[in-house]
Amino acid sequence: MIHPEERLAAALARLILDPAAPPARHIAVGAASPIPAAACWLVRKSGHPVRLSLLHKRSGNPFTEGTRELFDLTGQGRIDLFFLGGGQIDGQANINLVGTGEWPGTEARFPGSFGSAFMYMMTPRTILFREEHSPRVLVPRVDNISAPGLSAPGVFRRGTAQALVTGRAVFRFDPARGRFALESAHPGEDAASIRAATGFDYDEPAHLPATPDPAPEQLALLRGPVRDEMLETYPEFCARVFGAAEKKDAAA
Amino acid sequence: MIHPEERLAAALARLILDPAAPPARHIAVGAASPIPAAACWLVRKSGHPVRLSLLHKRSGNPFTEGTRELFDLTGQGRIDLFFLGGGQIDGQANINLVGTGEWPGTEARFPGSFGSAFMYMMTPRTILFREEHSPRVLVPRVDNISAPGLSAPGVFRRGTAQALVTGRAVFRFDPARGRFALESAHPGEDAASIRAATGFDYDEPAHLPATPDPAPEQLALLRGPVRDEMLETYPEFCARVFGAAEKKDAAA
Amino acid sequence: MTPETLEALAQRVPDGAMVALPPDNSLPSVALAKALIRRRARGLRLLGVPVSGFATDMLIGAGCVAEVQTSAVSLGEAGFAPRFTAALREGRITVRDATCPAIHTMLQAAEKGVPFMPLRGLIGSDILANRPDWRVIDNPFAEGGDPIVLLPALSPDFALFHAVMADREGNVWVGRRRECATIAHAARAALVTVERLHEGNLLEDERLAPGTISATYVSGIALAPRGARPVALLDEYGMDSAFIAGYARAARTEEGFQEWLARHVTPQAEEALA
Amino acid sequence: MTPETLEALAQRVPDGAMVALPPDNSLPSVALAKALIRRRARGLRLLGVPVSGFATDMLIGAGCVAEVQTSAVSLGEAGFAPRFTAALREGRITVRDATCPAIHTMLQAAEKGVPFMPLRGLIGSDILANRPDWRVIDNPFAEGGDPIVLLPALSPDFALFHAVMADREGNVWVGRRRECATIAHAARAALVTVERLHEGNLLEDERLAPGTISATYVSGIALAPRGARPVALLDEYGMDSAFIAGYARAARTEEGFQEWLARHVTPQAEEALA
Repeated sequence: MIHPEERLAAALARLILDPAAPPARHIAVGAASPIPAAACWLVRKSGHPVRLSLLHKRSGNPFTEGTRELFDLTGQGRIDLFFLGGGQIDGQANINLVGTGEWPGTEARFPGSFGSAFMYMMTPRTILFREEHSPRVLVPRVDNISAPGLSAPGVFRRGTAQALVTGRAVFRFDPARGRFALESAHPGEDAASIRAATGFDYDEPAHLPATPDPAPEQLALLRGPVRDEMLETYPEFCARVFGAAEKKDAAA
Repeated sequence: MIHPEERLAAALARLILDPAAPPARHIAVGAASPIPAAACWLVRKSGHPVRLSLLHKRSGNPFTEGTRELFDLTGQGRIDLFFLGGGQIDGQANINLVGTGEWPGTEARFPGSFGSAFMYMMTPRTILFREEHSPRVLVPRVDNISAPGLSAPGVFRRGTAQALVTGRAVFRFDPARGRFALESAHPGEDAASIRAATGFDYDEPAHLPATPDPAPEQLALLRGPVRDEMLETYPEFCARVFGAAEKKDAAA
Repeated sequence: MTPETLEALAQRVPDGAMVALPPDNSLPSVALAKALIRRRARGLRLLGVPVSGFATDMLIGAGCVAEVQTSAVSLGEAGFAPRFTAALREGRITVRDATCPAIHTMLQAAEKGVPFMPLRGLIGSDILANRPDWRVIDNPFAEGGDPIVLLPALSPDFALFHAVMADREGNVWVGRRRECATIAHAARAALVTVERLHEGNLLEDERLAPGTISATYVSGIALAPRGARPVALLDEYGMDSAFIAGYARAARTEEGFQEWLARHVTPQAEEALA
Repeated sequence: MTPETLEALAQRVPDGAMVALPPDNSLPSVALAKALIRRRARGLRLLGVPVSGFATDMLIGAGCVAEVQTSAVSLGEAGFAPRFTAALREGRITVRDATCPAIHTMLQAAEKGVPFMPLRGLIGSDILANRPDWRVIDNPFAEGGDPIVLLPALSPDFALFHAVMADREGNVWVGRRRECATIAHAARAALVTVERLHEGNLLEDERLAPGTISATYVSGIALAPRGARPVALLDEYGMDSAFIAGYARAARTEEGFQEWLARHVTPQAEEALA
């Protein structure tokens, strides 16, 4: 059985390795992001030489200037790819991590914007990732912009969203048109079900491919070496997705 | 016998403890400044609770952000007193550490300005210190300004020179008048000899006091505990001034 | 510097003070936050550096907080911060949203003693639109038409954090978590709880000095073994995820939170922890 | 990251490169400076962070240097830097004078990826008057009439320094001398000589991580035991004052310097040192 999380990790890994995109030599992964972290480890354990900076890894945390160092690295252009989510994501790739209703989230408050207002603009590539795929999350227009999908001419910006991966589908983002295009639907979904679950308008191919299954060797990597790397930071995720192997560190 | 360096250290210590001046809770001492360092240690070993940051102390160097930390502390207003010298010092308390002739010192080049252009303006008190007291050093107008003695109204500045101590005399600086006043002459000097050795104009009291000798207990401190603190950083100075005791660290 | 009691350290923070706290992965002093609750602190203005976690949610729930400036408030894997969310909904706290590098930058400006520092990004975000204290200028080093944000220096009244050790001089060792150094440098005073005391001067040990914050910045120290619990402290102890998950469940309601507080934030509970 | 030979590391620095060097109290790689002399590097633009010492004087004397940007050049207790002084007098080098915190600030701006940073002071100094690349603006956060200097970001092509140890990942340990970290962060590439290799990952040891510079910034490593000699390396070895005084005497004249060079900057002398 393939876990949905495993399929998502494999889909993200494919996007990371997209030869048409700017190179991903150094990828940073933010807090509470087990599936993007699994995707990055999958890329690395598949033999691709990529440097990973995992923000909430307790031992072997890569930074010695505190969390400032991630932002400094990104400011310099040394981080090639980052992942962002959103309580709301709209069709122009704006993300809202603050909340719905009036600022600062008077209807439903989300945790907050984290570093998104900076990272989204300073990273050559961003992959948007949100498991929940519903009209509540994927909206025509976000209530509040934590980080803009596009910037006005003249505003310093290194890149935009490359893609949006959800629990139902993969979209590509075209910054020139400011618009998403559906690329593939996960098993159990079709063009109509994706359309019904998506609050924003997007392009759609005449024939919609299915998001591929992870290859058997990818599954073996995810359930073995990738799991081992992630256990300390994401014990609950590892137990749920990769199965209940014994924990190496009961305290972690 | 009292060494001239011991007298200078005691004169500096008196200025540090001047009750009319802003408090000296934290004093920084720059590179290659053994006499100011001795003065600070003398103040501290006399029982005054002052924090000393000695820039070139190898072990127990107080900074963990590198040398940037001294300037950050000073920027915040946490350093109360600093010492500066000058290849040239003029009657308006401008200092020149760059060189004579055209910029950047085409006649005689000095080492350079170090942090003076910042420290002089950001420290509530500066004591100017230069052993050589001659018309060559104490000039009517410096050839090049490493750091200005006074600043135009509106320019952020925390303080100015408190005094100028040389191998012949002690001067006080009055920032309101932009002018030095002779305060005392070291033994062997008098009003006329100081006037002859000084290239800038200054005020002079009707009766010129002699710079006092260090008290016996000050000499005992200088030659004992002060010397012990300074040996690692200034081995040659300690041997020359305080006598040839055995070095604790032959390599230092 | 003589260590004080935890309660004495908490007494030093007056009502209404601006208090900077590191997040759950960076040495928060949960012990000192609890002592602030026990002393019934009021009107605190918390600053998350750059985000906020367990201690902030607990302080908000206990009614100690008037304002939070932060880039996010979260309990990590245990989900949203329930008392923060409730207080915001009920209008009991003011929230000033920022973004992580902006908080670091404002503190760096204070650390350096300059009135502002620039930061790229941010333009087009509603965070900037809701921060009248942030300014956009045209980059003076470009040919024109290059807008860039300037952020003002921010000096919290207090930096509170938990270090591994302190020496007799008042130097404290935080290891690689250097955001604590930045907060200590930028704040008017740093109050630090520590696991234990260290014999000898931390700054004179070349192996320990790089992770040490100089006593210059430290105004008070208290011993608080396990003082970061339930969050992790470097390689000293791990996060107690079950405890935080239990907190998150209890704090879903005001009543549940008050029961949790009565059980866990008492002098007796503190002794049991140590 | 596999260690290279010292000569291979020196080959990586092309003629004309801007090379940042820490001063004599902060881990200069004298070994690498000598290797640059042996490879007959030309036209280097040296940056003293924030001042310059023995290695800079030696490189200037050997004809490797076109320009020096620094806040001072000095041999400490051994006095003025003789080859620097001679080269300036004879017009063989361009000197761009700065002041210590300005150099730190320009590197910090590069480290942060911002185009400039402000700094107090400087106004009224001829240093500012001779730096057309520095700008004065009116502080946008004041009511007006508060001039403040903006300094542009400065990214050297290379940071060269000597660390205590490197691990197999390419992380290097510099202890408290964090200006080396700032230079490494700001530079396009850091080339580092080390006393020895360290088993295990420096970043995974909580005691060593705070003084470690991540391999992210390190482009090349070479083993060079005693590579800071004659200057000091933390608590590893002290400064050889007699050696520096001997250099200062010899380098008073061009002939004396050339003799000193022929004796001390040869592969044989390097082996004898190790």
